[in-house]
Amino acid sequence: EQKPGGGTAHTSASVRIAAAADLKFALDDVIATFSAAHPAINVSVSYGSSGNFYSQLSNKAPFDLFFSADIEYPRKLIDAGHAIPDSLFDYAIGQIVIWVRNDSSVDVGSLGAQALNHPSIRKIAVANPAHAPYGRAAIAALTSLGIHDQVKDRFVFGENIAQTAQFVESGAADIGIVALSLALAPSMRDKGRFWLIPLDMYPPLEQGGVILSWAADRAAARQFASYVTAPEGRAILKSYGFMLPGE
Amino acid sequence: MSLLFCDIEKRFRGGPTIRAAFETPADRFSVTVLFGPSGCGKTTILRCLAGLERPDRGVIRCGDATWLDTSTRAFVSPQQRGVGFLFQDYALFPHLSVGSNVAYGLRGLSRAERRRRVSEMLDMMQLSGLERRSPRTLSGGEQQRIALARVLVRRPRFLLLDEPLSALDTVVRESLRRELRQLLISFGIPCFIVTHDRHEAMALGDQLMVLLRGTVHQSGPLDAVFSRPANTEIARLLGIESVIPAKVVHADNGLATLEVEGGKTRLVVTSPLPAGQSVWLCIRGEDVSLYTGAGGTTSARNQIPARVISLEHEGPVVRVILDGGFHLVALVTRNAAADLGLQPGAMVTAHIKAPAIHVVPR
Amino acid sequence: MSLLFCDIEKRFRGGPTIRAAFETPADRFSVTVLFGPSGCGKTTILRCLAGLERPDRGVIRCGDATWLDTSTRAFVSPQQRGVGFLFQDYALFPHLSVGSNVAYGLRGLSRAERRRRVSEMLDMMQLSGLERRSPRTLSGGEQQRIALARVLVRRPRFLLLDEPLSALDTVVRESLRRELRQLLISFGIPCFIVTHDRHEAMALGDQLMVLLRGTVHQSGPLDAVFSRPANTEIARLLGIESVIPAKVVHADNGLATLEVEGGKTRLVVTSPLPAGQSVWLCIRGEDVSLYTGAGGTTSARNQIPARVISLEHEGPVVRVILDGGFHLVALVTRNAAADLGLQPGAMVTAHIKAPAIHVVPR
Amino acid sequence: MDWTAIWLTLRLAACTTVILFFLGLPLAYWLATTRFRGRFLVEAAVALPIILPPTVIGFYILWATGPRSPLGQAYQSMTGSMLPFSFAGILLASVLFNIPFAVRPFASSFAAVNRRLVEASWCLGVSRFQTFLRVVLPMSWTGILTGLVLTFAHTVGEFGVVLMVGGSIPGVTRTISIAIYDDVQALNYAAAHRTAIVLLAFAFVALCIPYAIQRRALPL
Amino acid sequence: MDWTAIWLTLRLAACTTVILFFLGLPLAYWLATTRFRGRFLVEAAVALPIILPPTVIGFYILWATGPRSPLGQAYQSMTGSMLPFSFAGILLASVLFNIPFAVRPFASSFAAVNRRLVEASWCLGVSRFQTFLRVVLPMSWTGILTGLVLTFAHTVGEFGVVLMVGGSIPGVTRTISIAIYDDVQALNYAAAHRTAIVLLAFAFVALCIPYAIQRRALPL
Ligand SMILES: Nc1ncnc2c1ncn2[C@@H]1O[C@H](COP(=O)(O)OP(=O)(O)OP(=O)(O)O)[C@@H](O)[C@H]1O
Ligand SMILES: Nc1ncnc2c1ncn2[C@@H]1O[C@H](COP(=O)(O)OP(=O)(O)OP(=O)(O)O)[C@@H](O)[C@H]1O
Ligand SMILES: [Mg+2]
Ligand SMILES: [Mg+2]
Repeated sequence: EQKPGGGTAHTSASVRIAAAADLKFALDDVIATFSAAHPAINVSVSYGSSGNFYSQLSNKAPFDLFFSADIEYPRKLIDAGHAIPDSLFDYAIGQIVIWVRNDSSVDVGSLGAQALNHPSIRKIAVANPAHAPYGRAAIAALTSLGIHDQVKDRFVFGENIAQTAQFVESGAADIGIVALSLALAPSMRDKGRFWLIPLDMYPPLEQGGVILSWAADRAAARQFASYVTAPEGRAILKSYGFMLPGE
Repeated sequence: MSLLFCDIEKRFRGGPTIRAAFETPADRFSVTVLFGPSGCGKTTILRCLAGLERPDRGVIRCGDATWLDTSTRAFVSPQQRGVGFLFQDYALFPHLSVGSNVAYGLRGLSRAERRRRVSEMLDMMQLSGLERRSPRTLSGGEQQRIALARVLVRRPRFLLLDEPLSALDTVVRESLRRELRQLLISFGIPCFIVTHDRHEAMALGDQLMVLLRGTVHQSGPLDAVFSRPANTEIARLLGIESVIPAKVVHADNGLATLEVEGGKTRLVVTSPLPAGQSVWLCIRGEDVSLYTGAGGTTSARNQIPARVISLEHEGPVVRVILDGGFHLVALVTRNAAADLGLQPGAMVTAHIKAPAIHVVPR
Repeated sequence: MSLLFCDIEKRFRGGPTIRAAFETPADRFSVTVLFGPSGCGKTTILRCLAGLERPDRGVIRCGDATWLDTSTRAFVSPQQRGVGFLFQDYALFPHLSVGSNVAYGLRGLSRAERRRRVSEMLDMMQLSGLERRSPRTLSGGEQQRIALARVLVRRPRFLLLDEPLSALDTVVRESLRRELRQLLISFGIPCFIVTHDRHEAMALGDQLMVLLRGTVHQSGPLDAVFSRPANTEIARLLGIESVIPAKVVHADNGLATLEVEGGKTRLVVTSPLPAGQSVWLCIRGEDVSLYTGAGGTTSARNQIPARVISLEHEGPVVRVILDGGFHLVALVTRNAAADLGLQPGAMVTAHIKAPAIHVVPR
Repeated sequence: MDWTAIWLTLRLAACTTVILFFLGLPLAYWLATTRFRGRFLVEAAVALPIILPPTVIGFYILWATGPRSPLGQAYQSMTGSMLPFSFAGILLASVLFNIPFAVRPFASSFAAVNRRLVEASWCLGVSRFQTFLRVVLPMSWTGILTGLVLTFAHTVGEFGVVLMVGGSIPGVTRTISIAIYDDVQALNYAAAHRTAIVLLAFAFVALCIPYAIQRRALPL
Repeated sequence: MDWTAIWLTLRLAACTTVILFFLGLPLAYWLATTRFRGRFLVEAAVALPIILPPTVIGFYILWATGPRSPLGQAYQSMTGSMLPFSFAGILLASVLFNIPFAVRPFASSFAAVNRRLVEASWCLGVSRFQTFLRVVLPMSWTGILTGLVLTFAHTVGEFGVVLMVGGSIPGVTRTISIAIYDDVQALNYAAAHRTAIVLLAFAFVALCIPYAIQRRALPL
């Protein structure tokens, strides 16, 4: 096994995490409680796009644990031999909502999906379905709701779910389909209203993680991964708007 | 009579202050030469007249029009002044043909009329046939004439020439000097010419303005300034070769007898100065005639026996350095030097006519 | 005797081809003047000698050392040639003081020794006291001497001077001309000087090389070249004023009698040419003496009655244009002109000594 | 090859270049000729887009042109449409972002024109504007060409700003650089490589033009 | 304020600037003096990073230095560590990406040095290298300063390449621009604004320095 990594000193109790951007608030909270419980283990985290992390991990980026927004990426990493095959775990299921700003005249709460068809709507922000799992989910939901073809000309695509949220939040787009976890985030919570798209409208957004094959301290990594999937972690994730696998 | 009146002051930060006050006729031919050493402000004055530089203080009036008045903030742009400016490097437009260069400033005329005027002007300047050439491919003398044609075709009220010959090599320069004066006469408009070459000044000018360190030190008709420089500095600048300290020992009705300092030599000059006055004597090399053997009768009042110290060949003339109790320089032609058998150590008699000695009180 | 041998050819794309072949002593004082009109290749030859330009073909040898041989691809860098080059604009380093400029090329010496040499050199050039000044603040003449000091302090084997005086204004130029020659003599090393001013060539040189369109057309001792130009073009370049077409009508033991074309005037010259030969006659203005009234006995064989057409003042001399059946130019001093009462229309006799007329077959 | 994206990118680059030709020339001429002592402030402002991260610029442009900003509202009341997520929006962003790449070569080639020629023209009675057209422009065409090529090529390669303002709408705001990015994100590396190679070749050839024409290195 | 990111960024910018000072000077001098006919190809290559999207460059640098590339393997066998995701890695990327911002101002100021002065120095027996140090360098310091300031400031503002190669590891590769980006991604706009304002002010002040010193308009 090669020993990759840059200038960071490897202590026996250190876990470096690459995490999907939508986990930002939830995972910060999980780490805080984890660190309080395990002061010997030093956890650091970088957030970013899962696609970027995939390219970087294919080049042995120095992370021990990868929390992807889409379980497909960890699977591919295992296939390519970059991750420990039996370490794959799913930790949450993302949910999507239709979100409008507070100053919007669209009553999204009562209109539901039909809000997208409201005459005042000119631009609908959606994550890019070509590579963002939330985008794919949004398209699938609109298709099964039967309004995809009526609204698709008004789509604008965010590079990821965070940029999609930024499009609506800034008012540049009138309405958007974003992750529930972002709609509940501190900076979005008070600025807008949303309608939760029923889970059966789109295939589940399985978010999975994996331990990388070059992880220096697999025990610590496993310890953190199991903390996230254990009841403490699940409770926190749930409070940030994630469904949990098996619920 | 229409006049060009100019009284300006231009300051450069960290540089000298340049002042000029003069008046010249604005409606008939005359060539005023601005003469002075490098950096004395000649170009700056020309640029102020053209409107390319704004004086810090002053007035320029041309006939009835006020071109500049800093007190009323009046300023007429270069475009409106109708002045022709010939730059030192000619400033021909390299991307245009000779014909287009000459036609460049002709606007508001029909095409045919414009073409007629251009070819007329090129004929006049003996430049026909060059219309389609690029200025880059032409000799310095041709370029100069094209630049002049480009300016003259607009029939300017004034012509300003900044060292018109200095970009040429000496051979061409000397032959064009004569041509240029003829050309200017044929156009008959008032001209200002900048030069630091006194031969050029003599060859081209009628009026002379001598500039030193940003100030006009002397001006007047060319002959007057050359034969009566206001002080030794101007005298030296204008090419007076010998500047000799002396004292008036006897004054008599416009004729003064002087004693050269440190020597026993006495000279007679035409000067009204009183006895006891200390002066500089300015004697030009070309005003000193040399004789060998017994001197016959001559009109020259001063006949000074002298020894030849050295000879310096300078083109057609020989500069003879003499010791006659003081340092004296004579200019003679080469064959005169040969005829006289001049050699270092030879004895000669230097003849200097009294009116040829210029006296500057000190 | 150590020689500098040079036989080179340099082609510029789209420009002329420059050729030079000559040989000069490399171990004692002599000044070779490269003379020619602008663009004839003077600077290029100097740069080839210094190693700044690589000829396309040729050989340069200095004593035993081969500096360049294109056939063996030998090339000695400018650094190794030990040649001093004085650039036209002096190329002083603006970011260094005068002292540092002069010391710039002195390497491998102790500090004290370096300082000693620099101050010795500055003394010699009368530049002491300027050590700490910036070159920008100095006059052109001072800059020239600093550049010369910077070169001479390294005791070069050769000195190459590219128009050493042309960056100066005329007043300074004329006075420095004399000084420069004295300075070069005092250093006693062989020099090449480029100039296009024939007065400068005369004042500075021993040997003259005349260049035209990239080729050395004539070379030899200064006097010889000036008094015997190889063809009319060189004659005109060197300042011969009258070039007259004529035909030999009678030849007699080195003396030839010629008839000027289109006129009845006959002239006697020293020339071995046979009767019937067409020639150009070259007569320099300074070799024509003018007399009024009855001519006494004189050594001049040619006495031509002529009418004054015009007078042109050129500094200390007057250029007199004469019609004597052909166009003739005489140069006389100003007071000679006054004494003779020269006026357009006046009749004079022009005396020309036979050996002073140069004959070029055509 | 994503021909829609290529066509859109070329259109965007062409429009940006044309606009910066007309906006950049006067600004550059002012910079090259003014004696205003605060000129260096304007020069620094012009150069800012070289330094700031494109995403930061894009982020602020999005805010400044959104429907809640005065500019966005003014545009909307005039045209009835919105700036962000439209071709006009990315064009605006692209023009702002490319200012230095046009203006700096323009200005330095103007500054290299012999001032004597300009003054000669004035003295021949030709107005300042006509002098600019008849003397300055023809004499600085290589510099102008450099500026235009840099602008065009840089727009083709631009990514961050357009990503922030554009919303990746195929045929409207999804340029070639964004297409590459999307392909990389979708792990579609083969397509990304293909497009990137084309982009690289294009950029290289485009850059060769001004450098090959200009004999001396740029102003150098 | 994220002081770790600021400190890292300053360190990265300083190292990049120092390296490009030593690498850029000879390259620029070669460009300014060579008579090589294919010089324009090198010039175009030097200018490429201006044009290519940073993420594309970053993507290729990542692959070229990754553990599966020969370069990456060589580096790893020599140093025992990996280039990507390390300070050395983003430094390499940043140096490559900044080449034009250093080399172009350097080269244009070298070319502006009067060749006569260089030749005068040669004729005084001073070697080419010594001439460069004693004449060319001191006479082109404003151009060199411009290049260094541009490089430093541009590194501070750089985003795409470092993100791709560095992976946003706090204290190692998370520079200030990436911090802004992360803040924006986290919808933490207030923090992003604060940092962006500081960055803007810094960039503006930095750019003012060379422009204020250099009187004439600058070449790019
Ligand atoms: N734009 C300027 N800024 C600062 N100083 C200037 C400027 N133009 C001219 N000067 C200074 O003003 C003085 C006069 O300059 P000017 O060009 O008028 O001299 P000149 O008599 O024409 O000299 P030359 O014979 O060398 O052409 C010089 O000392 C020069 O350095
Ligand atoms: N680097 C060059 N490239 C092309 N042509 C050149 C180059 N250097 C000189 N020439 C050409 O070679 C010819 C001779 O140039 P050179 O500088 O030697 O002339 P010169 O006799 O010194 O003239 P001047 O008296 O004007 O200095 C000129 O026609 C010039 O245009
Ligand atoms: Mg001047
Ligand atoms: Mg020359």
